[in-house]
Amino acid sequence: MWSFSNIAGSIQNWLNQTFSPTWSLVMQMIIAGIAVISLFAVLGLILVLMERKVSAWMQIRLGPNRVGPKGILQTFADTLKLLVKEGLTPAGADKLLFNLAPVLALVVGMLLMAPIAFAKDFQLWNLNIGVLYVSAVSSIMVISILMAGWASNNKYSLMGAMRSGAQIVSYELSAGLSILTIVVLCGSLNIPDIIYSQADGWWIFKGHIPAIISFVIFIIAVTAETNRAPFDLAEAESELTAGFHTEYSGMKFALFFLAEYVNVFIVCAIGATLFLGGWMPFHIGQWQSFNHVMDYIPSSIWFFGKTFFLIFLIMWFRWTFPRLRIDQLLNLEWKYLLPISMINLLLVTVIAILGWHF
Amino acid sequence: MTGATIIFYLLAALTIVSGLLAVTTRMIFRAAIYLLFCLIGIAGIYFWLQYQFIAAVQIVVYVGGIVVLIIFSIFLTQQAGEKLPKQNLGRQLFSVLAVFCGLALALVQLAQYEFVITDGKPVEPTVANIGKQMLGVDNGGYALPFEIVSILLLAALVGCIVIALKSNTETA
Amino acid sequence: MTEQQNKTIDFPGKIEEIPGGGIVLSKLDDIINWARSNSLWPLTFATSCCGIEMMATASAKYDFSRFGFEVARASPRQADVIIIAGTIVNKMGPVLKRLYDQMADPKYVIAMGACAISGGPFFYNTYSVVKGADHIIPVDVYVAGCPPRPEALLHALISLQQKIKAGKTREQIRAGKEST
Amino acid sequence: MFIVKYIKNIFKGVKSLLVGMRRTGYYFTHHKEIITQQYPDNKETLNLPERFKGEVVLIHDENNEHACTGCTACELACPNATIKIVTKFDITAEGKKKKALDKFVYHLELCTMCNLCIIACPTDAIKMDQTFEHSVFDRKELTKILNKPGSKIRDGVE
Repeated sequence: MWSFSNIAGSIQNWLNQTFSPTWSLVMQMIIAGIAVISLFAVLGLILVLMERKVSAWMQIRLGPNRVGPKGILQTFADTLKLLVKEGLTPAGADKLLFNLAPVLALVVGMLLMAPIAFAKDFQLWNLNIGVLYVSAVSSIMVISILMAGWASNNKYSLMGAMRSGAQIVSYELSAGLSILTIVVLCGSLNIPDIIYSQADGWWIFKGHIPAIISFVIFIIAVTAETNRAPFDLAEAESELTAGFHTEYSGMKFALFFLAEYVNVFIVCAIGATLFLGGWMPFHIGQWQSFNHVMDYIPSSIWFFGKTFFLIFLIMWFRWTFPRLRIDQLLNLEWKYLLPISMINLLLVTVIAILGWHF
Repeated sequence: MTGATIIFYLLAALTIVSGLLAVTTRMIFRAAIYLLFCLIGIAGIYFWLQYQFIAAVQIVVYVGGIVVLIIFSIFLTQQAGEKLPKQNLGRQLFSVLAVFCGLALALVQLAQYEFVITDGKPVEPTVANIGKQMLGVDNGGYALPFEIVSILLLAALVGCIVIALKSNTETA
Repeated sequence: MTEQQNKTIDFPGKIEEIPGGGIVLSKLDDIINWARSNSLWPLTFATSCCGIEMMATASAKYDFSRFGFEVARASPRQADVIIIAGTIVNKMGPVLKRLYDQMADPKYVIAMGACAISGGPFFYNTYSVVKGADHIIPVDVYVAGCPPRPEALLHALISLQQKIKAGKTREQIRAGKEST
Repeated sequence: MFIVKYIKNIFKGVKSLLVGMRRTGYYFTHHKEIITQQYPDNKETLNLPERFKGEVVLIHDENNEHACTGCTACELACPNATIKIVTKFDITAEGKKKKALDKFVYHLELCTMCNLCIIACPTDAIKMDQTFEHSVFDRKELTKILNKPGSKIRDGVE
């Protein structure tokens, strides 16, 4: 049957036969790089259009419908415009860091793509510690924001960056704890292991109520970690003009924009992997015939379907809830999410030790 | 020269160059950023060695925690945007000398040490193994040092709280 | 509906038929102008009552996001068009100039309402109002009214789109008007 | 009870969030609720309120005649000098000199559509029109001369 892993395998075989090991490694790196970059571009185009349409429909508007058929060329026009727009560097800015920050944001996004399983047995890098890797590398993201805020030499940027730093550092805790609940349940940090452990049902169904609680906490925490409304204090227009990217224009701004959407995609992919079984089709325990029917849908469609469902959920939050104040934000994390997720982790550990999960 | 060697030298160059820049730059925020790249380079070397867990911990602790802490403290400092004053020649010479002494010491140690090829097969650095080693009480377990380190951290936490507590007499 | 939408597909260039399909040929300048005209991000700059009408244009009933004007930016660095919606007093003049200078090229200006065009109700008997925003920054499109309807602002934005697509400067357009 | 209040808080918060999400979810799935009017396409069916005022026009009949005597009542009534009446002297059939309208200059860029000129006009020569598409690339184009070329005053209007 047609699948991503077969294609990847045959390409690798062909490269290994044709070239020396070093050259075949280089070729594989180049292919992977091009694939990731094109995925970035496609994701940026699709997610921005999706956001605009979702926001429009939720606000009983029409949304972009005039640029191209049904507005599908809208983001293409935006991208092209941002490409040819002037990229300013303010005179008082720290030029090196100012120009490095958006690139760093994008590179972090690219690094995060590595351990994600896009389809059955299809990964760029099968890491032993996949989930830990993602939560580790995503913490570099905050540095690029702090860098952008500092280097802009603008008080709004600096304040936005500090807010964003406080927010990301604190919400990383509860995101990590809710990831840990699933790690405790399946006993591995490896992403394929986690997915295969869900072959007879996804963790959100198998793990009773604690899994659902940790799913909710995970979604809230990653919404805050990606700086999206209702947690977009880092770029609160009413107070901080545009937060840490106030001084960015043209393509540098577009890179930040893109990095935000790619980050949303990545955290949703991780959420789908942990709680909704990644590329694993919808299986119910021992119902062999039902499971067999579900297997006919390709694994990549399952993965992207779940991921886009979670992305839609995060967009739904954004266009429904008003922005929090900074003290409310920290209250929510330290007084509600963190204690709840700690108790939840204890509960899950008890469940895992006693073997109550299915 | 294989691809792996090239990657090693690239990572090493990143680490050394950014480390040097971190101590020579006169802008304090840039120094923190160079330090960040230095730590990322070290994490990259861990990845290259297949010690993935340690690499991830390196990133979580140093990049996600310590560098962010340093940056925050720089943000809260007055006049952090200005260039630091130039150090006088004596200090510069002394620090260069100190660096060379340290380097020489390390090199001498490395040269004198006799590396023995062991027969035992390497321990798989999986997370499960690390966890068992770390919290094991049998032969080769590190439960006691682990607990002692955590007592140190607890003491530090208690100390923080004591410092942060306002005494009633002062406020009244 | 479909016919109308077909009309609005105005991607520049012509389709060259080749065996097995067709390819679109176009000038790069035309495509860039097309992209610029379809992605005019306004700056949220509202100094008085016209601002309310500008917000109404952004809201559900009139919805300028249909044309791609949607992403209202609070930072001048990221905006393409500044809609001067309201009175420009003498104290606001330098601020407006600075905002305009901070915008990244290409940048466009729409003067909305009587105050922004000429000082409007404050043209006489006021010492504190700038008699027209074009004394400070060059204006591309003037839309009269006090305040103009949201539809009038949409008309101004569509006029601006046509101007960008034509690829002409303010001077060229003015010269063309006078010669005809 | 602290714990009870804490848990109550959580449930109340989650419930209120779900109420909000239900509303937006309803709108997201019910596209017939969309109230957007597609402006350039609905020009013919555009329903403007009766009170909407777009610009001042001088009423001309089919003989290219208007009712303006050039009395400058509107010019005096205007609070911000939007109207400038330029008059000339016509020679009537009896050989008498008579004041008549030469140019009805109207500065649309200054006009605030306050309707005072319409009220002031003794002969109902001007009215408010409902056009609103006044966008121009040049400010000079907003200064209009309202009387059409060759028009003259209607007989019997004093």
